[in-house]
Amino acid sequence: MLELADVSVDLEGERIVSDATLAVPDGSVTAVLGPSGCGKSTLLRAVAGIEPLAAGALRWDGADLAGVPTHKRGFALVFQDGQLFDHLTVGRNVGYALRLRRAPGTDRRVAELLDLVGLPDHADRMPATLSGGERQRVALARSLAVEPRLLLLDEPLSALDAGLRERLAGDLQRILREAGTTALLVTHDHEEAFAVADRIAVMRRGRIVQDGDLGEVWRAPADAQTALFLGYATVLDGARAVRLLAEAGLPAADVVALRRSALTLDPDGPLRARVREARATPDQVRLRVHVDGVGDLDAVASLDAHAGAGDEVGLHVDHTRLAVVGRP
Amino acid sequence: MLELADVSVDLEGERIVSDATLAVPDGSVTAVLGPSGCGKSTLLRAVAGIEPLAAGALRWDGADLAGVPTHKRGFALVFQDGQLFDHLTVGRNVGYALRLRRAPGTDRRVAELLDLVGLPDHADRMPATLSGGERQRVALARSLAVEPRLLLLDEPLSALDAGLRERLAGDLQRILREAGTTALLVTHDHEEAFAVADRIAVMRRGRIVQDGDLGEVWRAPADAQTALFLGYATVLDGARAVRLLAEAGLPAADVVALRRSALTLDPDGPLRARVREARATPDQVRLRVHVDGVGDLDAVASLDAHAGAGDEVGLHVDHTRLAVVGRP
Amino acid sequence: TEEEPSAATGGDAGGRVVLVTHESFSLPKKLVKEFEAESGIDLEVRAAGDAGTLTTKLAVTADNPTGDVAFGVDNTFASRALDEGVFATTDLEVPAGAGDYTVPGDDGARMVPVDTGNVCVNVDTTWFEERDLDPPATLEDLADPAYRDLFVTPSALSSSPGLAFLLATVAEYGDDWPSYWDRLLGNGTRVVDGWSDAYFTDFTGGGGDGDRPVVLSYDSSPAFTVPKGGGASTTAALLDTCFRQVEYAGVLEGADNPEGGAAVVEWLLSEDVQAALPDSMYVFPVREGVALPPDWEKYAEQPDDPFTLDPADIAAHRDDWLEQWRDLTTR
Amino acid sequence: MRRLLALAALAAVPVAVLGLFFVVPVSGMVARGFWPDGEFAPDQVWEVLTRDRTLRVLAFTLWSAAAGTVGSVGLGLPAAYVLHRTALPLRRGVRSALLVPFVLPTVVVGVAFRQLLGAGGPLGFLGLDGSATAIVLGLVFFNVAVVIRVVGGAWEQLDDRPGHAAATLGASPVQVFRTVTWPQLRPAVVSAATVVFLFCATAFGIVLTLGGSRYATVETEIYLLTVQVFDLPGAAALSVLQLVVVLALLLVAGRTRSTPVVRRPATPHRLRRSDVVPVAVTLLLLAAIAAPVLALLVGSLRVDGAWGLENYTALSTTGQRDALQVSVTAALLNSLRTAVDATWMALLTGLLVAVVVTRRSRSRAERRTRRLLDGLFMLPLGVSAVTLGFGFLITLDRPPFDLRDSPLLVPIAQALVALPLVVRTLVPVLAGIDDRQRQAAASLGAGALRTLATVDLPVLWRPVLAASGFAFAVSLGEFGATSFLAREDFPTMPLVIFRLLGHPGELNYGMALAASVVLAATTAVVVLAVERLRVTSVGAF
Ligand SMILES: Nc1ncnc2c1ncn2[C@@H]1O[C@H](COP(=O)(O)OP(=O)(O)OP(=O)(O)O)[C@@H](O)[C@H]1O
Ligand SMILES: Nc1ncnc2c1ncn2[C@@H]1O[C@H](COP(=O)(O)OP(=O)(O)OP(=O)(O)O)[C@@H](O)[C@H]1O
Ligand SMILES: Cc1ncc(C[n+]2csc(CCO)c2C)c(N)n1
Ligand SMILES: [Mg+2]
Ligand SMILES: [Mg+2]
Repeated sequence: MLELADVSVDLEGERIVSDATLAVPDGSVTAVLGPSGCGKSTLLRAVAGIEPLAAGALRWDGADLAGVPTHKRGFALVFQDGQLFDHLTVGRNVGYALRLRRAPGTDRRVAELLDLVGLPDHADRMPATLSGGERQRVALARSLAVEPRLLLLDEPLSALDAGLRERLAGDLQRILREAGTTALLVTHDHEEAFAVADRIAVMRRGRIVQDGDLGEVWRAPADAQTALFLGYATVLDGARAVRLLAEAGLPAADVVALRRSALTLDPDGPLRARVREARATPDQVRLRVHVDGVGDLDAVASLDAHAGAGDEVGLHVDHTRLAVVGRP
Repeated sequence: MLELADVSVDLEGERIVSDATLAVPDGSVTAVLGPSGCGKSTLLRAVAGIEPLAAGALRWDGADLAGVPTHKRGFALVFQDGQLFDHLTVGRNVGYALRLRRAPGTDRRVAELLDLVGLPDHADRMPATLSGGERQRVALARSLAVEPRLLLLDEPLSALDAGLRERLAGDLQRILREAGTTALLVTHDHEEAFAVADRIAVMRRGRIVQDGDLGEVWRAPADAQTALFLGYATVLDGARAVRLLAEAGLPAADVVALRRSALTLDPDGPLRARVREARATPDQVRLRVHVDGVGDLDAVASLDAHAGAGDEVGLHVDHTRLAVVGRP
Repeated sequence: TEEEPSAATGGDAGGRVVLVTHESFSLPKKLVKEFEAESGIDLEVRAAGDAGTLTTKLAVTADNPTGDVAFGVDNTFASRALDEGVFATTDLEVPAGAGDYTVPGDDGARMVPVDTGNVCVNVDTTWFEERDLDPPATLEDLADPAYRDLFVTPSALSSSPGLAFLLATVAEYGDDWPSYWDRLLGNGTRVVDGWSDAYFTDFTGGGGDGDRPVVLSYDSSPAFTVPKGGGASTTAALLDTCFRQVEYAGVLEGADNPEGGAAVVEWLLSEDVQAALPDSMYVFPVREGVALPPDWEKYAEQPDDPFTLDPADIAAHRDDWLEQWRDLTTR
Repeated sequence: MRRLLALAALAAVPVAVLGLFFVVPVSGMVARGFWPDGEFAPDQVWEVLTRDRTLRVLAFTLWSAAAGTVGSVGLGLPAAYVLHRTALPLRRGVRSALLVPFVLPTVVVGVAFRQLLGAGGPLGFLGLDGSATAIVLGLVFFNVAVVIRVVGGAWEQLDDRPGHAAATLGASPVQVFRTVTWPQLRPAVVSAATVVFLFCATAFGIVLTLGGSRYATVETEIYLLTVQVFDLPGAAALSVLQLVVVLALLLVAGRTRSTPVVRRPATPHRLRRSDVVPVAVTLLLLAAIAAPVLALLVGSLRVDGAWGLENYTALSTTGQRDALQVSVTAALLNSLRTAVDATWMALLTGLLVAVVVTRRSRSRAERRTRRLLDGLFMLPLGVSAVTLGFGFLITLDRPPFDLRDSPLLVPIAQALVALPLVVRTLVPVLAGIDDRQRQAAASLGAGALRTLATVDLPVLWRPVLAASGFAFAVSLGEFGATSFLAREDFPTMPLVIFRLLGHPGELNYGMALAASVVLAATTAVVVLAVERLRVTSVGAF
């Protein structure tokens, strides 16, 4: 188990990561989710032993990692931009760690891994001739070859298209689980987090503001900003929250976060609203509606609904798509 | 207007882009959408004049671009990995093109652009100290400064978190529209395409397999693979398609593509199915169901639905979330 | 590490002896072998740099010399060696005829003359014959407009023959030497860096494509310009323009093996070595009655009365002279 | 802490070598000047510095070195581009041929130059013989190869994508060069220019031969004061002056040198229309360098006014009237053997220095220490061979360092001279390796050595080969220190050539020319062979 205890990291004299405390249980896949520039990559680099800690401690199974150099930690890091070795073929990149330990059967293993990431014929290619997504996949395969005790992933799937991402996410989960590997993943993309992780930590401005099981965090974001970052479209508080919850027939709460799809057009819905704006997307119609006493909200309608600006409409509130914020 | 007429591009003797034909109307934002490694970046580089054409022609407003060097084309390219000038500060990177033409008011303009991409205090930073997403944003700002007649964007938003992406996409659309700039965007991510583009071209293995208005392509994918790539979960053909459409009360067609959310749990739905698997995600329950005569399909249910494996359920077919494939 | 003396076959010296000398030092291997066999001495030669470098080297290492005996300090540098206490006093006998060459005031007590040679102006006789001209003969002639643009000499600053020529003019003209040089330079004299430059590049008789038939060189040089088929040398030395150089040997103060060193000096003065000097080092023996090689007898004439200067004088004024000379030549 | 210890351990060997073979001897010699008779007498030293003449000498030194540097960089840059970025036919051969001037003994080059420029020579009409222009031309002739190698090596490794980015932003090729390529190239150019400046400022033979002794530089002045005049305080004063100037230069250079540039080698491109100017400059340069060498070649083939190979066949002898102790062929073997030793010494030390200097620093003090080390190893270039040579004699004279007679002294001295070139060739390349590559290797389980072997070395082996070619050539051609330290029975080629030129006799002269040609050809062939080596085992880990 990896533990971060009040970890702080400075770069060029500035505090980039502050007092991060986090536990990554064995066999779990934990995602650190945070906006661009919040310090995710820096945190990963500190765990890998590349950046020194300014304060706090890192522990693996209780043993302090201070003074353990990167290559002895047994943590493989997949860099955000791959960092392939440009002078080696794809195959030799993937087999790098295997050759370091003179493991037998390198070639077979490399072929397996390349298969896994969907690049079966690429073993003899040079990295400079790969596309962005292909590079990322090779980097992933290279790290998987290590069979590390902890896999550190910096946005490993963000350069991949949805189909590939979903497939790889599934494979990754399976592989990690089978090998009992623990993984720490950082990403700005909650889809990526959900696709792979079972635990989640939300990071903001160098601090970890919430962590827990995926669903737990999802259902009860610690604060309004977290909720917005997790993909909730609107956060209401005070009287507006009370009013909305009352209309939806739900118990009152101070702050409530709504996904865009929490409000759907429904002539029989309990909430009356006036449409301000409607925009069709390939999937659905996105509405901006005004509810008296609550204000402007997002809502959706099916593509065959005919709601135009100015119309009075009814809204259905899907209580599974809203979350009470700040309740522990 | 940019026209690609049977454009082919070779790299190291291999044909990477084959016979791509595409028109990018003035003032439009066209997205080339394709899986990782299909040749999108190569296509963009060819348009920019960095890679020579192996065959075909590129025309701007009817004039052939052959022999026009990159810097005279007036096309700005935002590279997939930013390609910032590491020896210049962020501010000087953004002001690069302005200084080249000795435009007055450079500083003010740079500040505006940095504001736009959400990095107002970063003008004096060196690129090496930026996070991945920050680099991408600086690259975007740098290209916008040129006010090019054509903006070429290589996955400009994929390193950004959802909030930022949506904001930037909106801003980008506004800026492009206001400046009357035409844009050609490549991405593997259909969300990114939808967020910014109004026209779309689907690319596969170096070929453009379909292009048209966003909604057009969406509603009528040219073939099964395109449909899958556009985010449709399942493609049915032959008897299975007929059966499903019949159940849904829709006119018959040879091939039909379904989004995951085309089938929703509804006790009164016309389609009877047996649940094979149910998995809760933060948003909804994802189901895998079996429909006699059709086979296994994806479906969704609200989080408060109680459907377990083995249950017999009814399904509602949302005809706005399915598309007939291959119909011109 | 000290080496065991090899079984001595004669004399009381033996052991290892290090001879410090300059890069022009050279003697037939056979002679060296014989000497080693006879004396039981293991002779090690360390040769580097020119005479000036050698002298400086000996001077800076006077308290901890790098060898036992030195050869090659010449009369232009002799005072420096003596002033710095480089050499030890020995009671070696100066060979017959060498008395003329000792350093005044030392008289062979520390520095024993070994060889002598002269730096003389040389002319390309063929060149003059072809033009039906009489070659110059004296220093004064070189400043004569009849010989305009014909003379090339190496620099006194960077070349030892160049310095010797300057000293010759000092010896001839005394304090008036600068005005002579004025005239010389006014007459189109070319000053180049080194002897090889002057002789091979600028001199018409040196084998290169030079354009100057008068060059500063040595009295022995004509022996090298005898055509392949034989016949007379194509060049000649002007014997009234010569400055005498003498090379000395001596046992170093603080030597590990002074006896061995003394034996080496004695050997350098021996008839065999003296006879080998012309062919090996292009210099004349100091010892009387030593036969010269046939070519030398024929073509390498020695001046009877070359210019000389007291080494102490040289040491005292060299700095001044060179500075003045430089001011004259670099105007 | 551990990192710092490891750093110190790595730096220990080169620092010890530099200390023992450079700092101690030079300070010993300088101390001699300050304490002439065992008593501190700085006034004598001061007096020299206030002389008019000293100022003039210093001014000429700086002027000629600056002119030589500007010339070398101006001509070297286009040639570096053409020879390292474009697919010019035969470019490898040309690259190694350009090293030839570097090994030619200055005396020989002087002779060749003067044959060209002299009154009777083909270029005599220019009236350059003995002029300052001739000196500057000579300096450029010798040093343009330094610029081509150091800058070309770095240019070869430059990523061309930032240039593409600039072009899409509207930058013309010239603007791309000015705003993108140049900043990336600048560290290498500054590196090269520093070395060239030091070479020029300490040039000895070439100033004397081509300047007809009319011009003096600090270096010739030190020689004069030490050997001719025996004015040790004066020489010490100038040595200190020289060191101060060099240090100032290094300080300035160090400031402009450090822009980290991430490298990604691009393949050479076919010649384009826009390459006309650089190609023309390169060809002109080639012609200019070939001319004196051809003059030598022609001279070596002339015997008694006719063509013949006698000068070459005579190389197995000891010359006319036994001018030499050993035959020229034996000397060639000596040279090669010494050069091999000097090369590995210089490479090993240079690699250590380059690695130490380019590792990522975590604090300002650490960074400053590394910079200091970087500059320190440039110093040997800025000190006169005379000072160093005599310094050896008076300081390395007692056990355990009684090294005055050691046969290792010559290769060590040569390695010391070559070291700055090696360091300057390697540092810009090593500094350009993205540190995250090393971090990636570490996170895959590679220790420090493995990282070095698998990340740095593969990028480095080309520059290492280039540097070894350099070191080899320097060693083959080194004259100053070697003439001082070489043992008489083991002379190297330049010594033998010098000696042949010191003896009258047409055959000796012809042999000197022939030996120079052989030396030049040997260098070109060896350097070409070295650069052709494919170190697959390293590159392919
Ligand atoms: N060397 C550095 N010196 C100073 N600040 C730095 C340095 N490197 C990174 N930063 C800053 O630290 C912050 C965190 O950077 P980091 O790379 O960890 O972000 P991130 O969360 O990974 O972002 P992204 O999702 O965009 O990759 C950023 O604001 C960045 O500008
Ligand atoms: N220099 C090259 N030589 C040979 N093949 C190359 C070269 N560069 C790229 N390729 C190949 O061309 C194909 C297209 O590459 P490109 O970079 O255009 O893909 P892409 O569509 O942008 O992918 P991604 O979304 O992953 O960035 C890839 O399969 C890649 O491996
Ligand atoms: C003007 C000038 N003269 C000679 C050389 C040749 N050279 C080859 S190696 C080396 C270092 C010291 O021996 C030098 C100086 C040069 N490059 N520049
Ligand atoms: Mg990051
Ligand atoms: Mg791409």
